[in-house]
Amino acid sequence: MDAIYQLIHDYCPTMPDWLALALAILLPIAIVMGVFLTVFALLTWVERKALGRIQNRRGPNRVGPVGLFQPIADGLKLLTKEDIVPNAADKVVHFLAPVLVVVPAFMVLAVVPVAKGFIAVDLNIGVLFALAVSTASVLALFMAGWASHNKFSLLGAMRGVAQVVSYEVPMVLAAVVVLMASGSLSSVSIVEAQRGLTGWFVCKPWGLVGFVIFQLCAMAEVARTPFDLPEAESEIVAGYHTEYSGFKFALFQMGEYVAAITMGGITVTMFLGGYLGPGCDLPKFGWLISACWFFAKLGIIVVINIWARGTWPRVRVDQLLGFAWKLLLPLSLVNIVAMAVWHFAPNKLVGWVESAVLLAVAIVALVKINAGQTFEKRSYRFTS
Amino acid sequence: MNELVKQQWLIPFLPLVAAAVQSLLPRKARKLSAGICLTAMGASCVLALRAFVGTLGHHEAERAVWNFVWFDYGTTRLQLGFILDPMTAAMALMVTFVGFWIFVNATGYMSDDENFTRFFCFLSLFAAAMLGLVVANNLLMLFMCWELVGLCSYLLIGFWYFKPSAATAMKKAFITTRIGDVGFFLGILMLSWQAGTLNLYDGGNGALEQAGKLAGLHGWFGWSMATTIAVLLFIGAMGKSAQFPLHVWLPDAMEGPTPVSALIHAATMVAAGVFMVGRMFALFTAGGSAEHPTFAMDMVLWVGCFTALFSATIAVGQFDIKRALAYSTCSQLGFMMMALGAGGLVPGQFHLLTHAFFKALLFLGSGCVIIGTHHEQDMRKMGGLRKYMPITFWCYLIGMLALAGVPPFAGFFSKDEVLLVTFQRSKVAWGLATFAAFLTAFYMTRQMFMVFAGKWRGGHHEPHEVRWNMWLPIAVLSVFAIGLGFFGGKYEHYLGVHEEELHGKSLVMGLSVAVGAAGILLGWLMYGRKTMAHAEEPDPLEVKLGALFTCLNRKWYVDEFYDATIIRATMLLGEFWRVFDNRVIDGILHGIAWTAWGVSQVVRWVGDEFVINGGFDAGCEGVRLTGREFAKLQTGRIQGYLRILCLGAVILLVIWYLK
Amino acid sequence: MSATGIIQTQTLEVSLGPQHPSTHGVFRMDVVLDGEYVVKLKPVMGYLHRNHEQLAEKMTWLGSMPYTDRLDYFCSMTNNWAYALAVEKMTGLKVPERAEYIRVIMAELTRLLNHSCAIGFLLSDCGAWFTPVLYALREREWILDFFETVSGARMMCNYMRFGGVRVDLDDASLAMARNIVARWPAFLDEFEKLMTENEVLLARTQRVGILSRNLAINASVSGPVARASGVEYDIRKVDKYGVYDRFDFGVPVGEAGDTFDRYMIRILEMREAVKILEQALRDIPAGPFIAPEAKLRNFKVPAGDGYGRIEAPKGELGFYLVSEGGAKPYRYHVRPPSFINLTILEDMCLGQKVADTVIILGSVDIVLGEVDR
Amino acid sequence: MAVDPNLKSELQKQGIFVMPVEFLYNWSRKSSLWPIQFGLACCAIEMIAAAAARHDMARFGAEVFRASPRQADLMIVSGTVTKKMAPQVVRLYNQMPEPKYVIAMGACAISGGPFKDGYNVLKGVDRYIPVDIHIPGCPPRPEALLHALMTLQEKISKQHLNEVSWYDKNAPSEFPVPQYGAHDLEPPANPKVWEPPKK
Amino acid sequence: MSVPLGYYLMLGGVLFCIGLCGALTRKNAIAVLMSIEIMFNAAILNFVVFWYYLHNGALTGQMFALFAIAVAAAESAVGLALVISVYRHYRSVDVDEMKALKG
Amino acid sequence: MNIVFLTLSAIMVLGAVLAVTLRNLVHCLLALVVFFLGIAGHFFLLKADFLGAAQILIYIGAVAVLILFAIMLTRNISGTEGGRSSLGGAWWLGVGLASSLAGMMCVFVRRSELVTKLPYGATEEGVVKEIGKLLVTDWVVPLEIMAVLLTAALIGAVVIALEEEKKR
Repeated sequence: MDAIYQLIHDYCPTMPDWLALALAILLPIAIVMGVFLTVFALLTWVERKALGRIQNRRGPNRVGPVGLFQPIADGLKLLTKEDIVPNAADKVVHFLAPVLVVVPAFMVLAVVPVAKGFIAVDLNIGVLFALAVSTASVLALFMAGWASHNKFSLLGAMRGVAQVVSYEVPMVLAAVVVLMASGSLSSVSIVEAQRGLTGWFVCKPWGLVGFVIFQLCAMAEVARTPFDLPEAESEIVAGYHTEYSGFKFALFQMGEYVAAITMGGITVTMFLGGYLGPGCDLPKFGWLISACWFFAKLGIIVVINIWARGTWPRVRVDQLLGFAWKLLLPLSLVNIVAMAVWHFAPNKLVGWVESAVLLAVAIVALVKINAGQTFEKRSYRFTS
Repeated sequence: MNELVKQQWLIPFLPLVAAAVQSLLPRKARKLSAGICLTAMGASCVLALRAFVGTLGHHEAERAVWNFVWFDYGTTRLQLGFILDPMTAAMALMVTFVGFWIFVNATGYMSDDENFTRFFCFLSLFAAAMLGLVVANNLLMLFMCWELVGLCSYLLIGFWYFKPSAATAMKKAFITTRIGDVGFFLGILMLSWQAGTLNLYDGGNGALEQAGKLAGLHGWFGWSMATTIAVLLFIGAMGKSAQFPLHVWLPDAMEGPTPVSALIHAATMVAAGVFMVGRMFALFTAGGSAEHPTFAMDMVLWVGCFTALFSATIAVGQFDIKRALAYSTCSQLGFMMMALGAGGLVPGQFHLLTHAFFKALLFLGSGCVIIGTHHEQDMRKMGGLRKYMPITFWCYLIGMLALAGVPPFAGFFSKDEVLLVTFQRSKVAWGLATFAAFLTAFYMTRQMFMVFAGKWRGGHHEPHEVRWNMWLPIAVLSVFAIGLGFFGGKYEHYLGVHEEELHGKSLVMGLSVAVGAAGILLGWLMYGRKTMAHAEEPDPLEVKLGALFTCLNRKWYVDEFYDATIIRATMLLGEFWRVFDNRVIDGILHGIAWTAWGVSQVVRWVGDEFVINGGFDAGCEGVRLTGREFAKLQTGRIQGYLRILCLGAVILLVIWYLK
Repeated sequence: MSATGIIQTQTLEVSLGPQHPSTHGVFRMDVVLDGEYVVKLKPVMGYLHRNHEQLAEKMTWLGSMPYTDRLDYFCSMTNNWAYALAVEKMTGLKVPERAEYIRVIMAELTRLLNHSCAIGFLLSDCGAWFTPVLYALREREWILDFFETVSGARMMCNYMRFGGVRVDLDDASLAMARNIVARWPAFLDEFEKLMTENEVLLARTQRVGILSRNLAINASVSGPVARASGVEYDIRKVDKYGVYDRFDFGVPVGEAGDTFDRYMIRILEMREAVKILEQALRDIPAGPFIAPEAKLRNFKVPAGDGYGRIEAPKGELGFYLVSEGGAKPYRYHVRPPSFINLTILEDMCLGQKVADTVIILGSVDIVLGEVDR
Repeated sequence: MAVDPNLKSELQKQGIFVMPVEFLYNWSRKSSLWPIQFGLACCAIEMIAAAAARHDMARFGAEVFRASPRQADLMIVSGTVTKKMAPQVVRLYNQMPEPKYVIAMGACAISGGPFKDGYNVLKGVDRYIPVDIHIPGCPPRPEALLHALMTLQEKISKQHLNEVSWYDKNAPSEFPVPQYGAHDLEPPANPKVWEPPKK
Repeated sequence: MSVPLGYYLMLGGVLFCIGLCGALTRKNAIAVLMSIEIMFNAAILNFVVFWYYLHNGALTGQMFALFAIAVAAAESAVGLALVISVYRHYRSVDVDEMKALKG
Repeated sequence: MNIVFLTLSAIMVLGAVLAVTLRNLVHCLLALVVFFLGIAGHFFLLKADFLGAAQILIYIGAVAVLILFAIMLTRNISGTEGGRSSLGGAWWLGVGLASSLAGMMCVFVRRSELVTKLPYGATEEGVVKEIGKLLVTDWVVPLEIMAVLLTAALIGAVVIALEEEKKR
């Protein structure tokens, strides 16, 4: 922020101070938002294309080159659609809910370091802020479901609330590991703590486990398949946004996708070294290269999301919650212990082995405990 | 050593954690529960051993303390602290070691109890409390642990609370020790008041380090302040260590499971009193000298002496195997107190240690016997167990010989020292104690013969040897019951107390050996030559002593005496107040009412009915209405109360504002 | 008392359908939910009641044949066959051997088609975002191409005739069929890799919607649903109609009777169907494809009644016909497997979660055209 | 506001383009036709087939089948509409937000098809709701559906902002939902969208 | 920031009293609980305010606020559990109806 | 005076007032959330970032959701209080008392010498780290007690809520 302020000051000394300050504050936000909105639009296209690939189809290809303008068409269409508010609905809440879905998703963006030296606000509680704000989406979700006065919406909202609240816990615990390793809550410091050839936290046993937990929780938090119960089509029509049409629905979609992206951004920041990568420290184009690295990593996360969506059925609600409480939560607690073991180990190798063994044992044990009651091998007889 | 003291807290902490974990375990987790407790206790034992080793190298009476502020409010700060000195180290080691083996034994003894985990929870808590008491460098912490010990004993004695006798016993133990605790608490308060601190040692500012100063102040009854406090503290010790007249709870405490008895009687609770007196020894002796001991010392001496003899006589007449042992414990505690009262800190503490080992051995042995004979406790219905339970027999024999003071077992050395130091102080006390020692040898011999000799009198169920987890502890403990006595000389050195050369050593030693031998001989003569043939046969001693034996068997009627005096008096007082309340107070009220009624009758009859009556009616109506209105406040509705609260706040603020 | 047994809550009445993504058409379930648990379920049918039986009674015998196509619109071939079988029984027409072989080929191809789509939809109900359906439909297109080549229509083939089939199979179409059969196992392997090895699917389907053997028998459930519950009942084996006694194939039978078993039974039945098809395509004899005495015009059926049944992909499909000797049936009744199988829906769903009812319904594999007729 | 062609060309000469707005509007609607996930009978299977690998409606941006009518633009009435189902169909149509389109797929949806004689079969869904495209066939092939879709796109791209019904205050926003009367559905048809053929 | 301390204190007081008002007047137990949350928050705000104005350097005020937040969370959990439990008894969450001491 | 302060405070007071006056409980809850957000905003203003985030996380993420579930579990889904008044009998008394208390408080604040007090130089950096350190050093005992309290509250809440089931 200071740098931009300085820049404005240098290039345009006549500009009044308050304007320069406002610009210095607003400019990064505008850029980040613009970038991520583009990414959002791209993501919907990528998702439809990728799903098409997975399903042996071609996907949209009539609108613009290889269907690239599809998101624009969708957006424009939704914008011009009639906005229906059901008679029984709670008008105010019904109106506020989609707005509240989008706002936290964008607020999280503020603390994602997109490139070297480029972050909207470098809060010293960055990660905590991100986690805190993303919880707020629960309420929006519930408001949407409740205000619609539709039973499917309500079911979806209740599911969503239970799901987000449950997954919040292992998610925060998984993030704790990173905070322990980097000794800071600031997202930039976390990225900077991951320098080095194997510096990315995902390259460490606890980091890998933390990454997986965090990624799963992030998917659940933003209700992506296989955790998309709040909007489970085959069960409760469209879940909490059943009664939303037009641009409000678009806002829901946007909130969901932007949340997915920002969650991916947080994941990248915390575990995948953020914008770090070869060449990110170059004096001139370092920021560009680092941005490329960041978005490349983000792309991987996003593709994983889509991939999961195309291939996995949805889990049931009790399995969903059981998974969080019975598997992820204990595992994330063990993971914290593993991190401590790593930290206090006399040398790197010992720490590696110890924490890896600890985690392996924990995973095997937990999977055994949980899977024992779920799967069984069946055999069938043939009569003739 | 200064580093070690900072880890002293771990010693009680581990069993405490174990207890906490136990409380969360499901009932079914028996193995896990036992495993956790044993691990915690074993770890504590290792820590205690380390502390002990740490104190070994030092030849002076060195102590390390570590005090810290618990919390402070205003100018007052409450401190807690830990101490590490030879006495603590030895005691902690004893408690953890003996406790560990008792735990092992308990896994066998309680193996078919459904509340296994609860039992181990309490047991761990008990051990933790006792260890906390041992390592405390602070009377406040000592008192907290002291009360916790009391609570645990309450819980454990009444572990089988569904038995009415156990329920009674648990209450009895709790209330009796509480009586002593009143004194103890008063002593603590006075100490805090006078010394300004409850820390025992604090680099010259501790309470014990101020004993000399306290001895110069005037207390109650013309005693010095130090003596007053010491006497009050000793009352607490009397309750906890079951000294006459507060000894009545101890034998009843046998209602608990046998490992609990072992723990209470050997390692923890009763030892607490003796240990506390030893710990506060500086306060007891302050202001006195060898020639003119303080009143506190005299009190300790004579209470101990009397208890030793008194309990020994009772023990002679008991048929319950555990009860006999319980009175034996009482008696031995008397010995310890006596030694302390005679100024012998080392003999008292040393006897405490050796006694812990062989008494734990005896109790666990009796537990084995009880299990082996299918929960039979009456010695008359035993007999001939030597054949059936050889391991238990041999261990028990060692314990018995140690208690009887037969050389070279541990009891001989410690008891000899006790007698020796008493001999220095008072020939009378020494004589009584020697007689008590004779009785000790006698009743133990009696017990041995009744239980192990002769043939099985218990009926159809043949007794059997117990499993390894029950006999292993007594085997281990018997090793110590043999060998520990040889460290007597070293122990004195270790404690760092240099006592002058005592005279009459050979006389006392010779006499005590002789007395022990005589006791055993008499026992053999009466019980060994011709063993009891069947359970209904009268006791040979009963034949000889007649009514006196009944008297002994009924414990000199102390309980009955208490029933007849104190309890009756309390009941009477209560009854009196009830009657007083009914008759006098109510009478006065009724009288007032009747008078008022009468007056009103007269007034109505005499006076102007309309004027007065009208006014009165209005007044009454007013009162009634007010009452009704106020009754509305008492609605049970929280919001109503909150409103009144708020109203009060507003009124207060207004008043303040106007002021 | 709540089904969850933990916190008592208000129940919620939800109407799933008639327009609902997972009701496979216009079917409605009035579900009473306690939280997520189903405490009451009432199936409401009739949204696709197209008066099939009534129309058939006004139609000539052969005139009803195209209508049978539209009963179970996945399996027009088997529907044709069952109807033809009933009429052949009444008239005593003898079907030539080649025609029987062609019928078996068509029926088993229909089985492949139906089962693959049924499983695909089942998994789509699990929330698998259409991917399995689209895989199934991709393969279905090949079979439909074959049907179209033979009969001229993709779905509503109207292919069977009393006493044989309408058009003969030429070598080119036989090669086409062989091609389909040859590639089917590979498709199945791919499908199983996507699905059977998917932990989420296992977790969703195992021990969900258990149908006991007794209830299955008592409710006269048939087809893969019954066999998944351990009922060894397959009309191909029991009646040995057509030329099924000449083929070597097994009938897979499950134990648990849950949704997973119903899924697996269909997979295994497809593998068996591939075996039958291989044998049939290998052994198909030359000869007439329709009985020479069969006539299409002025077709009359002697007075009396008859019941023809086959093992349709969904279960026992039967036609009960009563004739007065005229050109039209006096009574025309269909015993549709979907409808009968649907009767046990509530028993399977009670106490399950709402998400389960959806896949239980999917695993029963109904087609509303057949349910409502 | 009606902009007549003369005025438009006049404006264009002066550099003001009305066309692109309308073009964008139409373009966005036609390239993003989200059908409601709603199948009635046999034709529904062919509708799914049209979305499947070989035919792939997704190419036109129309594969986003929405389960909720609130989010759909296009209703494909795929199959026989019975009299029990007709109210639901109309209700669903009412629940869809404007602008909305209907494709009547298959003979049954157009006229009752082979089941026309049935007492329970509605003789054409266009009696109650305005149908944009009729596809004949029993059932129509997926290609026919794609053709219908493209025809609809053409139709959309020819619409003019000033003529479309949904900005017309007088145009009905909700169509009456038929109810079961004494003998049949009441009303038997919606006069606003259908008039009986003159005999 | 040039807001004097007094304004914050007044804000805290007013908020507290709004909460109090709710706690005094609402009939619904959940609403009462919500009002109590408002009172809690007003108090927590004051902790932070006093820390910011008076005790800068030491973090006692923040720590206290932190603990108060945690306690409030526990309080609301137990309180709502009680409300649910009470609701089962009375089929109502009206505080006026909860006046009998036994269930 | 600071505009941000005034705006935030106005929003908060509005939220609080709505939270205690609205009839529909769910609306109350939403107003309460606004109030919570305002408090968090004030925390940020007062440079207590960590507390602000914690406030959002705990109050909005947890407490509000908890209340939500309670509302859902205890009444009909719509959350309205039915036809009856949402206020208790002597509501005027409560309002009067509360407002007079508020008035008195303001009067006392005005009278005290704190009223014009301005802040010391604010520390911004490293507060989070400092809090973390303090939590595990000086404040470790309260922290532990808090942990025990939370556990106890959790178990207690579960037990209370499950109580009914046991009786059956």
